[in-house]
Amino acid sequence: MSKVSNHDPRLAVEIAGIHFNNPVLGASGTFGYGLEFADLIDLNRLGGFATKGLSAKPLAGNAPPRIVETHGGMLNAIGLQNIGARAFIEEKLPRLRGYDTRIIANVFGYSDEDYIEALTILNDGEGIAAYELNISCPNVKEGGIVIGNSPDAAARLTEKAKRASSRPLIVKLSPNVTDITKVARAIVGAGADCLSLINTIVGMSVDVNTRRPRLSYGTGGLSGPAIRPIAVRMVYEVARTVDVPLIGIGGIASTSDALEFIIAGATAIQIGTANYYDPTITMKVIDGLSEYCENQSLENINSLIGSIKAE
Amino acid sequence: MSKVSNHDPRLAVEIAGIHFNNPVLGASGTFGYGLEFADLIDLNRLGGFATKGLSAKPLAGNAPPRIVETHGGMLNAIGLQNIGARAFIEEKLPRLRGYDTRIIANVFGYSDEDYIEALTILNDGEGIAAYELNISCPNVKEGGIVIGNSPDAAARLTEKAKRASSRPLIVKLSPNVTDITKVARAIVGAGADCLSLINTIVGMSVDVNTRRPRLSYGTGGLSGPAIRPIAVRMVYEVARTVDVPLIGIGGIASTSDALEFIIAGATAIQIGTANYYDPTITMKVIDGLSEYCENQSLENINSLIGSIKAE
Amino acid sequence: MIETIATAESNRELAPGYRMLTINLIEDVRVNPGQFAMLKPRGSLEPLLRRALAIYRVEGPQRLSFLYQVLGRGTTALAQLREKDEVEALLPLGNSWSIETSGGGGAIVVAGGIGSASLLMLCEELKRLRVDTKLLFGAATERAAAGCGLEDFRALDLPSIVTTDDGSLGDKELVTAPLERELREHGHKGSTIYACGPWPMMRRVAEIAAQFKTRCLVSLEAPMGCGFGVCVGCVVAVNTGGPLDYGSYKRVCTDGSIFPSEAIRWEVNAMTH
Amino acid sequence: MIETIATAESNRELAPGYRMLTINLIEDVRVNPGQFAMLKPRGSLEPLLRRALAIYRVEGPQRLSFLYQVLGRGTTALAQLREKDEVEALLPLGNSWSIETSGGGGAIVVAGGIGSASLLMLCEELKRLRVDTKLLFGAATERAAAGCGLEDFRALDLPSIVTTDDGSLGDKELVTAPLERELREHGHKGSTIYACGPWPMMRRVAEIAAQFKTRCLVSLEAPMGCGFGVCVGCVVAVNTGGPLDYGSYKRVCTDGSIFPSEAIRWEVNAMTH
Ligand SMILES: Cc1cc2nc3c(=O)[nH]c(=O)nc-3n(C[C@H](O)[C@H](O)[C@H](O)COP(=O)(O)OP(=O)(O)OC[C@H]3O[C@@H](n4cnc5c(N)ncnc54)[C@H](O)[C@@H]3O)c2cc1C
Ligand SMILES: Cc1cc2nc3c(=O)[nH]c(=O)nc-3n(C[C@H](O)[C@H](O)[C@H](O)COP(=O)(O)OP(=O)(O)OC[C@H]3O[C@@H](n4cnc5c(N)ncnc54)[C@H](O)[C@@H]3O)c2cc1C
Ligand SMILES: Cc1cc2nc3c(=O)[nH]c(=O)nc-3n(C[C@H](O)[C@H](O)[C@H](O)COP(=O)(O)O)c2cc1C
Ligand SMILES: Cc1cc2nc3c(=O)[nH]c(=O)nc-3n(C[C@H](O)[C@H](O)[C@H](O)COP(=O)(O)O)c2cc1C
Ligand code: FES
Ligand code: FES
Repeated sequence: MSKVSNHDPRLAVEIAGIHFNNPVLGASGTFGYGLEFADLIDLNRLGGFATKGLSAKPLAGNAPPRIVETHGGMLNAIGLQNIGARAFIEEKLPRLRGYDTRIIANVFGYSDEDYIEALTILNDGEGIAAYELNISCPNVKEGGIVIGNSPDAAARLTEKAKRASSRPLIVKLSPNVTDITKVARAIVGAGADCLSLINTIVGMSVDVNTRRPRLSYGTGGLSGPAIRPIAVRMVYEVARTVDVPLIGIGGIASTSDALEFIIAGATAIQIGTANYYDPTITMKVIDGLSEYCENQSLENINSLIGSIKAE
Repeated sequence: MSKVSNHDPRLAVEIAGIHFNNPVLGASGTFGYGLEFADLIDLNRLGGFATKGLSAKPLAGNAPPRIVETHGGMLNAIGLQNIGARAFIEEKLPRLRGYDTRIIANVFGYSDEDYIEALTILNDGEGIAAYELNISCPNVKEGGIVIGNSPDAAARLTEKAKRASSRPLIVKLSPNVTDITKVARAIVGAGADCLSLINTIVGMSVDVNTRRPRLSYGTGGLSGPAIRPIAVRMVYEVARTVDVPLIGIGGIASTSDALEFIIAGATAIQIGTANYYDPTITMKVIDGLSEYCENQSLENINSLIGSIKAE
Repeated sequence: MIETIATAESNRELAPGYRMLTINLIEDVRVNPGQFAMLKPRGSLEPLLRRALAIYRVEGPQRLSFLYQVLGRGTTALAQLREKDEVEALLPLGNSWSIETSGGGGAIVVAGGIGSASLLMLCEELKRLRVDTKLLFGAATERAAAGCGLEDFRALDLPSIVTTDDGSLGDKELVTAPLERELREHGHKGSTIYACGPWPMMRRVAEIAAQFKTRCLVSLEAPMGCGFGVCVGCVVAVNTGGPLDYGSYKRVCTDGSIFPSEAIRWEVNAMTH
Repeated sequence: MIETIATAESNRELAPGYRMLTINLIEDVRVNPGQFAMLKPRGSLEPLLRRALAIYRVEGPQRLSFLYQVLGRGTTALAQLREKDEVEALLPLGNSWSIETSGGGGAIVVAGGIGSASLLMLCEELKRLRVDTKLLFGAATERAAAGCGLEDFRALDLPSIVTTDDGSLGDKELVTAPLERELREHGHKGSTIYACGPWPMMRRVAEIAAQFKTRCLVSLEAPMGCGFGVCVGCVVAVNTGGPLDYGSYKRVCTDGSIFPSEAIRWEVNAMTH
């Protein structure tokens, strides 16, 4: 739990006034409440992480089976099982504060009011660096439409959330849209300090023997290396559209994957699914970024952000 | 070139009055003009195939590099290089007519007029079973918007194309949309006889050494097993929305993959990228479907179509 | 729990479709009976996810073996491993069989198919503790029984009954049949049932245990994303307010894989097969 | 062209990062110098696409060898192949070196790095036809030269010049330097240059050939989707109305891989590296 850790100063980045020791973060839903990794990696070396989606009240989640592996990725329909915002503050935060890493509380609700309620609870929590609004989870039946797929609904929620929150606000974009730049513009116009993207892509897998979907929920969210090219493209598009910093997410499983997102326009990146099959991947990518800076004689990784050469 | 081939009668399907010996087709852009496979497989055993996208005039396509492999798939930005509708009729069709397989002419244009012009030329071609309108190619700069991403534009083109064409009209859907059922409904409302889905998903890959996109065009279309869960989900959604037959496409590389689409609601399937790395895959899937019918004591594959058990 | 790169020492076929993998570690581990590991060949990208395998046997402080059935993508990838190949491993994981000796009751161990892999170390421990133990060992065929390690169990010399689905070895019946007979005919008061096998078998074991009011522990399977508790993908439905005051869903990887049978809502199937 | 499952006979390392794979086929094939195959380990799913490898040598009617450098995903997968492993193969593909003997001119063969793999059979053929041949063989280092099959070329006993980037063997210069000297100093009237190597090398070879008005054939590389002409992914930009009346883009796999150097629009790079 010691906070003494040698950080490569070339890797430090800033988002909405928050200092990150490096741009490598754990993605929501794949990093638990952070503590699960305490025995596996040096949490003090990690740039930060987003918690499992927290709701105002605890949620039980969907019935199993909840995950199925696909080619180069996996589908999940966890249904946002979580301990609730209050329990997070009381049970997890005190221990997390011992680490020198930025804690992003990922927030979820079925309605605008749910989000505000969760944020209000979390405002009491000491040691949270920022909020990440999950407006794009495809695995919950209630609510009807997915807020993140509609520029208007997303902007409306962002505005309310920004008012309710005492901390910088990251909004996480849904990839399940015709034009992600439209939603991005609306959300930034409504006051978001940062956008993270992408969440999972809606998919389905069928058991051809039983003729049933392999997930009890029917459809699920596709994540992992399979979706990386789609995520890189979306980061590239959004980076050319809005002025706030971006956090790139989607299939990152190596240093070179992380660099693709940074070059395409992301200030930081989140690693999701890869944590499952390689629990120390975040450390490897941090080391890899230092090496890249060395080899390319970069004084600072910030000069890479959005440095893509494309018309 | 003999037409004598033993077809498993259980596999025969019909789409818009066209009889297919089996539901296994080669996908446009991955099956050339069909003849490239004459030495590799028995074309008489193939259900059919869609030609490389044909335009009224020949097209040169994009500069290289045009393809890049990703995890579980590939990106392409061919730019619809093709010999043109006229040359297809004159140079390819006469030889293709010798085979007992259904030829679907895939049609492409930069404007409604281009499409109509290509269709008008192709109406002269003897031996074409149907047209497949590619309204969703993401790799061409001209034209601005992608017609397939807008229900209105897609319906307008479908209506005109239906009037101009002397043959059943399949319209190929773009997956790069928020709600594929909206576009599907609009297109069916405008007179399409069948929908095929999905085309490729827009993606990007960056060379982290040169900081340039790996494709000269910048972005490209993602295909292959990586996208299969997304494609299955879309077929499932569209099958519950419209009444015309569907052709399922996206990452099919085995019998079980093909079955997922059929169970989700597709009457036939097209195999794309898998032809590149396994040129005899269509034959394997046809054999596999017969075996499945045998094992499951199915008298007819038609009873499988849309038989998914899901609420 | 350590995350490490192990080295395959051997990976031999015990019977068609069944293999034993032995790996060497670079540090000591302490393993309790019933714990498992998440494994995959180093650097292999298809499939991506590791697979859970019960630790079959501790061959030494840095040497473990696993018994597995080659079923799908993950186990096929593991089956390719040859001597000296590297293996990504996270281990040991999960809780372990808790042996109840205070009541003086004995143990009935029910192994169904490859579920046996989780039970050899338990049997060794029961023997060491001199617990009165009866082994019920069920498999599809004689060959499958060999693949499920029957010889290793026999070497322990415990009273046992073998069943096969096709009658090629032992009695032609399901392994739950002798379990029911045992409880009906011999009472086994104060005994504990330890079971691992396919879901339908364990469901039936749980029913029988309830009927005869016998303590019963089951080791469950679920498709696993991570194996260490973060994905929440491996859950089973449990009775709220039931044993150990469970909530609606529990993670097989960290809350289990071993549960009291009455905690489980058996009608909600964790696995589709 | 046959689509087949071949069997690996051996796959040995010639030098760090360079390997020779020998496969056995179940039917006879006829191969011309400069043709290639599309290969991958059977059933391997990552990467998906096969890789193009020049047919290095015909060891018998059903036995071929390939020389390759382990660079990325595809060649790493091929490097895992062991004796008796199966290989998915489509072969032989592409056109072949057309040897011009009528003019009486000689041949200058320019091999750059692993480009040598496409040239050994050509050299054998040139020798068989008694064409006056000069071999210019360039590699990064002495070890790389060994990995690129230098010994096999030396066994043909052709007049040759070796260059390395670091001077560890032969002259420390690019292989295009001796090419220029040859043409400047010895004229080589009526000769043909046959070149295979990295794009920048071939571009320079093409310039030199143009400068000295010498016939020049190059074997090109491009990322390949299929290898048999259907994906149209492997194109190079060519001069319209140029030699053979090419259009704007030609497929390396079926229109090539061998092209007259003046057909190519060298400023449009087919490969990013
Ligand atoms: C805690 C725990 C311990 C385990 N210990 C062992 C062990 O010691 N030895 C062992 O062999 N396995 C063990 N398993 C199961 C193992 O982890 C895999 O789930 C199983 O081997 C199938 O994986 P696969 O990669 O072969 O199949 P996948 O590629 O994941 O699936 C392929 C096909 O096999 C089917 N399938 C998957 N699992 C099963 C199954 N269990 N029965 C029937 N069909 C199935 C799937 O439906 C699918 O159609 C354990 C699982 C858990 C959770
Ligand atoms: C007709 C033809 C014949 C060929 N014959 C041979 C042969 O006989 N022997 C042989 O070794 N190769 C040969 N190649 C090249 C081979 O097909 C592969 O393209 C090459 O080995 C790289 O594939 P990979 O899977 O290792 O790398 P990939 O995984 O495809 O790429 C991984 C990394 O390597 C880089 N890379 C890819 N290709 C090269 C390259 N050529 N030089 C430098 N970096 C590269 C990529 O940019 C990427 O960063 C031939 C290619 C063609 C088209
Ligand atoms: C099992 C699982 C659970 C997830 N739960 C959440 C969540 O609670 N909140 C959220 O914003 N994103 C959630 N995600 C999405 C990830 O944070 C990430 O956006 C997505 O998986 C893409 O990244 P990856 O390909 O690296 O996994 C979840 C993803 C997975 C695989
Ligand atoms: C190289 C390439 C070229 C393609 N060209 C066309 C085309 O001309 N017209 C079209 O409608 N679809 C085209 N497609 C899309 C395929 O027909 C198919 O819809 C898509 O690749 C998804 O299927 P798959 O995953 O099986 O490849 C092309 C795909 C690839 C990979
Ligand atoms: S496998 Fe991930 S929580 Fe159990
Ligand atoms: S590699 Fe597909 S056309 Fe050449």
